[in-house]
Amino acid sequence: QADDLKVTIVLDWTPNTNHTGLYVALSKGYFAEEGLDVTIIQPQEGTAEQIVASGSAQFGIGYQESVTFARAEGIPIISLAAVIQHNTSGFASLAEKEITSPKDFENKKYGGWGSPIEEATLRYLMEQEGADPEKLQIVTTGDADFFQMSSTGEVDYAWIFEGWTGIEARLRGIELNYIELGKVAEVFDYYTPVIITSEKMIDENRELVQKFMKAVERGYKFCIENPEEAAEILLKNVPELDRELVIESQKYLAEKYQDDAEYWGLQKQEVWERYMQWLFENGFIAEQVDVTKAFTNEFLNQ
Amino acid sequence: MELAVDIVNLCKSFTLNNKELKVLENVNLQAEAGKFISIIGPSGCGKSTLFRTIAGLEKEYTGSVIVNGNDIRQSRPYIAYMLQKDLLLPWRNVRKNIVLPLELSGKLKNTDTGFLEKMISEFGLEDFVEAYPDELSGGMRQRVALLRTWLMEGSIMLLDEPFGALDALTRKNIQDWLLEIWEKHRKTVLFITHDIEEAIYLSDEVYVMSPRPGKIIENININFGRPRRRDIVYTSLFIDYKRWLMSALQV
Amino acid sequence: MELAVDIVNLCKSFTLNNKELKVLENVNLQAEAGKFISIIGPSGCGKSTLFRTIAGLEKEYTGSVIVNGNDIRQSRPYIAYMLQKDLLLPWRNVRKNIVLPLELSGKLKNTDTGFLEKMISEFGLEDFVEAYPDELSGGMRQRVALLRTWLMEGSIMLLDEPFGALDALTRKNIQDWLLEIWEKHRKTVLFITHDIEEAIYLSDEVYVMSPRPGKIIENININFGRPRRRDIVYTSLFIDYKRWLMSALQV
Amino acid sequence: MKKFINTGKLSLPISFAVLIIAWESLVYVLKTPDYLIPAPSAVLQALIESFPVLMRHTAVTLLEVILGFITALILSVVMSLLMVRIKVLYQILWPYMIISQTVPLYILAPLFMIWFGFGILPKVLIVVLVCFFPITVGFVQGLTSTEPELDELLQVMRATPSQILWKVRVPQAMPQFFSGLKIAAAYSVTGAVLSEWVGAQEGLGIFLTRSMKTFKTAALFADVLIIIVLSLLLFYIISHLEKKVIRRRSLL
Amino acid sequence: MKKFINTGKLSLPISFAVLIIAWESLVYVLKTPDYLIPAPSAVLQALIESFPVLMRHTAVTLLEVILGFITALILSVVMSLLMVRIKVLYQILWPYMIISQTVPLYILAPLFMIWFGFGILPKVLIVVLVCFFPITVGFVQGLTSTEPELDELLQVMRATPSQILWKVRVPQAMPQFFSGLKIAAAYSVTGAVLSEWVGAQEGLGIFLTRSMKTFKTAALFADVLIIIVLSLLLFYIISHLEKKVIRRRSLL
Ligand SMILES: Nc1ncnc2c1ncn2[C@@H]1O[C@H](COP(=O)(O)OP(=O)(O)OP(=O)(O)O)[C@@H](O)[C@H]1O
Ligand SMILES: Nc1ncnc2c1ncn2[C@@H]1O[C@H](COP(=O)(O)OP(=O)(O)OP(=O)(O)O)[C@@H](O)[C@H]1O
Ligand SMILES: [Mg+2]
Ligand SMILES: [Mg+2]
Repeated sequence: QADDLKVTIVLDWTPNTNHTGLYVALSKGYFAEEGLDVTIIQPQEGTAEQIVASGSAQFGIGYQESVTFARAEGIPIISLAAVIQHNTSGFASLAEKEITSPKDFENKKYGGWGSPIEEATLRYLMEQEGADPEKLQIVTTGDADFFQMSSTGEVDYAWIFEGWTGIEARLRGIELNYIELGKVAEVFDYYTPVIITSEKMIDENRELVQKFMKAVERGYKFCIENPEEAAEILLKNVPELDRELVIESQKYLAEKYQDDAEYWGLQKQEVWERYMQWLFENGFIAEQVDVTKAFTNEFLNQ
Repeated sequence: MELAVDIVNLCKSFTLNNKELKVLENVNLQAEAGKFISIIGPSGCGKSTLFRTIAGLEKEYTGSVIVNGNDIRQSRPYIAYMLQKDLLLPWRNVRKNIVLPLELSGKLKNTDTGFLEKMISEFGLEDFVEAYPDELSGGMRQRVALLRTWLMEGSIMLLDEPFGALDALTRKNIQDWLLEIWEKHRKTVLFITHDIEEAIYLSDEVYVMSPRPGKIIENININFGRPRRRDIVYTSLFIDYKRWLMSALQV
Repeated sequence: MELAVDIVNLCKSFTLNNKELKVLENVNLQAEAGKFISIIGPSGCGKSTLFRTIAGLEKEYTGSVIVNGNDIRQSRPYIAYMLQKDLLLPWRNVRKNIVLPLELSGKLKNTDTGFLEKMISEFGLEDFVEAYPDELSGGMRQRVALLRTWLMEGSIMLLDEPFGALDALTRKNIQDWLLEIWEKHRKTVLFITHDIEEAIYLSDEVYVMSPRPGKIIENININFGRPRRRDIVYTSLFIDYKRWLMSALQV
Repeated sequence: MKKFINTGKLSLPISFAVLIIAWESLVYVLKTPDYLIPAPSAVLQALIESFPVLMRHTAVTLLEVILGFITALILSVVMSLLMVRIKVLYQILWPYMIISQTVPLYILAPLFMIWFGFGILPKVLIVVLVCFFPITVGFVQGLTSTEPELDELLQVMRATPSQILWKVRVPQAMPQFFSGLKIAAAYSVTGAVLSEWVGAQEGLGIFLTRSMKTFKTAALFADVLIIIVLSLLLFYIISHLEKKVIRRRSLL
Repeated sequence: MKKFINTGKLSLPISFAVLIIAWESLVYVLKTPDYLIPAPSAVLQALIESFPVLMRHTAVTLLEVILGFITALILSVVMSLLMVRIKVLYQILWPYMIISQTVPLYILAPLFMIWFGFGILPKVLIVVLVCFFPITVGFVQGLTSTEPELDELLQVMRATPSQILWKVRVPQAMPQFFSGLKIAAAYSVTGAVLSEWVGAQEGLGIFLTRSMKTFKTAALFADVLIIIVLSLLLFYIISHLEKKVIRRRSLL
């Protein structure tokens, strides 16, 4: 135990069911078996990429989008695995608003965190459905939560994760209409979240990455097979979370982690390429990114 | 005759290091309206405390203090009080310090302050109206404080060593000024001084206080006519008064 | 003889409202070591400014000020200076205010402060060693400041109206105390007062200053022996001195 | 007089009780959903339920606060004294001290993590960063806005500049020093909570984000309640100290 | 004397230049990647490139700062005066004022948005919230820690309590009032930047998050640079005003 290698992984957000595999690997001793002493850190949102790139933490949780941005800025990070095979985020609205397709976005108020990507995404979706993107209305709501936002009546729909906010709505008995992003436009079926590390780690510590990913993979496989027990493990590690939400979310995600992929974590080049192109065409990145360097499946399916 | 200040059995103590310090003990003082009364007594005997009590600054005492017929416990008296420290407001220049009482009573605008210029130059402050207190000498500060006191409302003046920092000449001039305006307006003046001759020269009555706890141990009438002339100081009556007071003070 | 203070052609002005205010003009003063010298002059003539300059608090002047053979521009003189304001530290009690000079020179521990208790009770402050300045009367504050000055280092004492707030009796006692210790230690004393008799009684020499801008207009030697007795005030020589000085001051 | 003081002391509990009752009733009457504003009773329940967990987090945050506050105090006092003594130091350092306050913490958070790791150090440093500025501003202002008279008196006594500083300026600066301390006290706990952004495993800040992101509004309020109580405690400790240190009739 | 002042005034530019050069060289020598710490030259370049965009954002933030600061100033002054006059008000309000500072802003920000909409109002309110506390603490402390002598003098003159307040207490409170103002000035811009979290379309805070999310570190530093400059500007305006208002030999 004493000479276990110290490893730190920084999360992207509050610990949630996206991270259960990590906690399972920790609690079940999978990391220990690999000789790793892992600490899970919850940092400020949106800082994981920088921290991993700097080497302060060896691993982190990111998104395909942020990895692409990072690489466009020359930040040498690499995605090691897609935690969830398909994008489970989408646009939710209270049922009474009757927003069932991007067509209905016309003259409805979208509440977002103010990123230009949101606007481009929404316009793309509306155009694709033949709606008038000029009738898009956006209010910036920052970090406010979906339920509070909707209750003000100032916002009609917002971008949420089905496996979290969607589940919470179900638990509260709030009826939602939900438009799954990946389903309405293939280009948006990107990987979110992903596990990241730095190029330097792969170059200099390949073995460590291998060991780490092996344990992580076991963790997620366990989640897939035993969602309820996995949920308990997460709750034991993070007791602050809402019990019901975690259990229900875990059940929901059990099928989503691997989904239709050959094995858990697999990332396809076309998915990376597609979204990178879209970002490029919409002017979010100045140059095209070599996506083959942005991800690797090398450490999966061990 | 009407009493401007009527003090009966006034007792006053402070708490000092959790012990009681008796400062005034059964002080009785009756000041007729329009009189000029001096109070002399050893340092620390309670003279300033007496004035502070009359002015309503000390609330905890026994006995009664009646000013112009009203108990000061009931209503704060109208009194022009010059405290022992000059207490000029450091952020105000001389003129603004002087007119403060008018400003407070809202009469600054209605009062013709032309006469002020005259008084300021009588007090030798004509070059200093725009100066700030920290640019004045000790005696000049005292003169400013006296002028300010003169502008306070009230038919009673309490002056706590108003000339302590003045040289002989200035002092004489201001004594004469004081007598002159006093004779014109006939306010009641209570006057603390350490200068026995000054007390005799100015007053109708002199009270002598004992060392702490302060009691009135002597009270003499000064029988010189008004307006007074400087040369009374050479009369044998004056010298008798002086001897008498000095012996009362055990000098 | 050795000069303790040697002032030659001292001129000093202030800027007041952007105008030059001449305060000292060609002041010459030679104080022999061990002498007791009084300075009298009208209020505002520059006496305190003169002391401040000697003590090194005013830097901008012309002429020269030599203290114990050293130009004060070169080295800050060792001087025991009692300023006109008492300037007690309000957060320190009486004892701590008094011993401040010892504390600063690091001698508090080595000095036997037993004698202090005696002096404190001679000054009538025995019940107030633990009291804070705001619990003292005006005269008591002055006595505390004088005691503190006595503990300052230096063979020269500058006393700026040290007895201004004291009654006749206390004043006499403290004058006598001052003469006694002065005769024992033979420090050079420069003494500002408004009391002409006090100046004559205490001094070897009296300087008279003119109104602002202050010049030395008179300088007389007082030819009474030492130790002095109170009754010299009744001598005709004393009265002559007094007349002389009063006429110099135009009183 | 006595009576007045009593009603004075009571006015806070009374106003507080009124507030709580009004809040509870409003939530009942308006049927405000829990996730918008939980009723005080719900908060209390959450507090009781999560008490052991909350206490664990509180211990962590409190440690950060105490270490940070004390470090800031020492640092501020030393820096203030140095800056007042050495003018050039003041001229050089002052702008950087202001700058240190103007850089948003969420920019600093990742940098701190990279520089100082994930231990308690970066958190304590953030508390220091938050607290030292008000203390220093207050103290420096206090040390430099005194009347020159007492300075002069000590000069006459041939006091060294540092004696003048210690014997005259410092005592006179106490009211302003304490107003800086009070501001710092009010900020310190929030500072520690924020600091947990720089990557933490435990602490009230972690509990806070977690409750927020799992929509447990009542638990979130319970957490905020603890933050408030800690802050008030610190604030009143400082106020109490102030009364001990400054011998002066209080005007309030 | 003259010479000393000159080197004093120069010490800051010199230290600043040294810092910048050292930073630039270090980045060169250590080959620190841009995304960790960009070189000053890179920041300058980003500043120039994004200048028009940055200026648009700056205008928005500046408006929030100015409105918020002025509102806070007025509010603080009024509240302080009221609390000093009416003791019960002090006893009731003071704890809530402290509480208002201890609730983390990122809890309040979303609530503010829900309560006050998405316009400039919630942002200005956050700036107010950040600024009013230091001003009030300083002012109240200043108003209540004066020597009673001058109060008594005015009592003798039969001044009303509010005259005593205005003619004696307020002038005496100026040094402490200004130390509060300075602290508030240092915080105000950061406060506005934070406030833009509650959902804004424009502002330095928005630019900041966008640069951060897209890892444009040089642009992010350029943004921070503007924040610093604005804060310093405000701080020095206050310091300058202070010198005008307080007639006193400065000891620094
Ligand atoms: N606030 C206070 N607390 C405690 N003791 C006090 C207070 N104010 C005054 N005293 C004490 O009361 C006594 C009388 O003081 P007071 O100022 O009335 O003397 P005084 O006669 O005016 O003396 P002086 O001629 O020296 O001015 C003194 O012993 C003083 O120490
Ligand atoms: N800092 C200053 N700025 C401007 N003028 C000043 C300053 N200090 C003193 N003065 C002026 O210098 C003159 C002399 O003042 P000083 O205090 O020396 O008088 P003094 O002889 O001690 O008078 P007193 O007997 O009244 O104490 C006064 O007119 C005063 O206004
Ligand atoms: Mg007195
Ligand atoms: Mg003088």
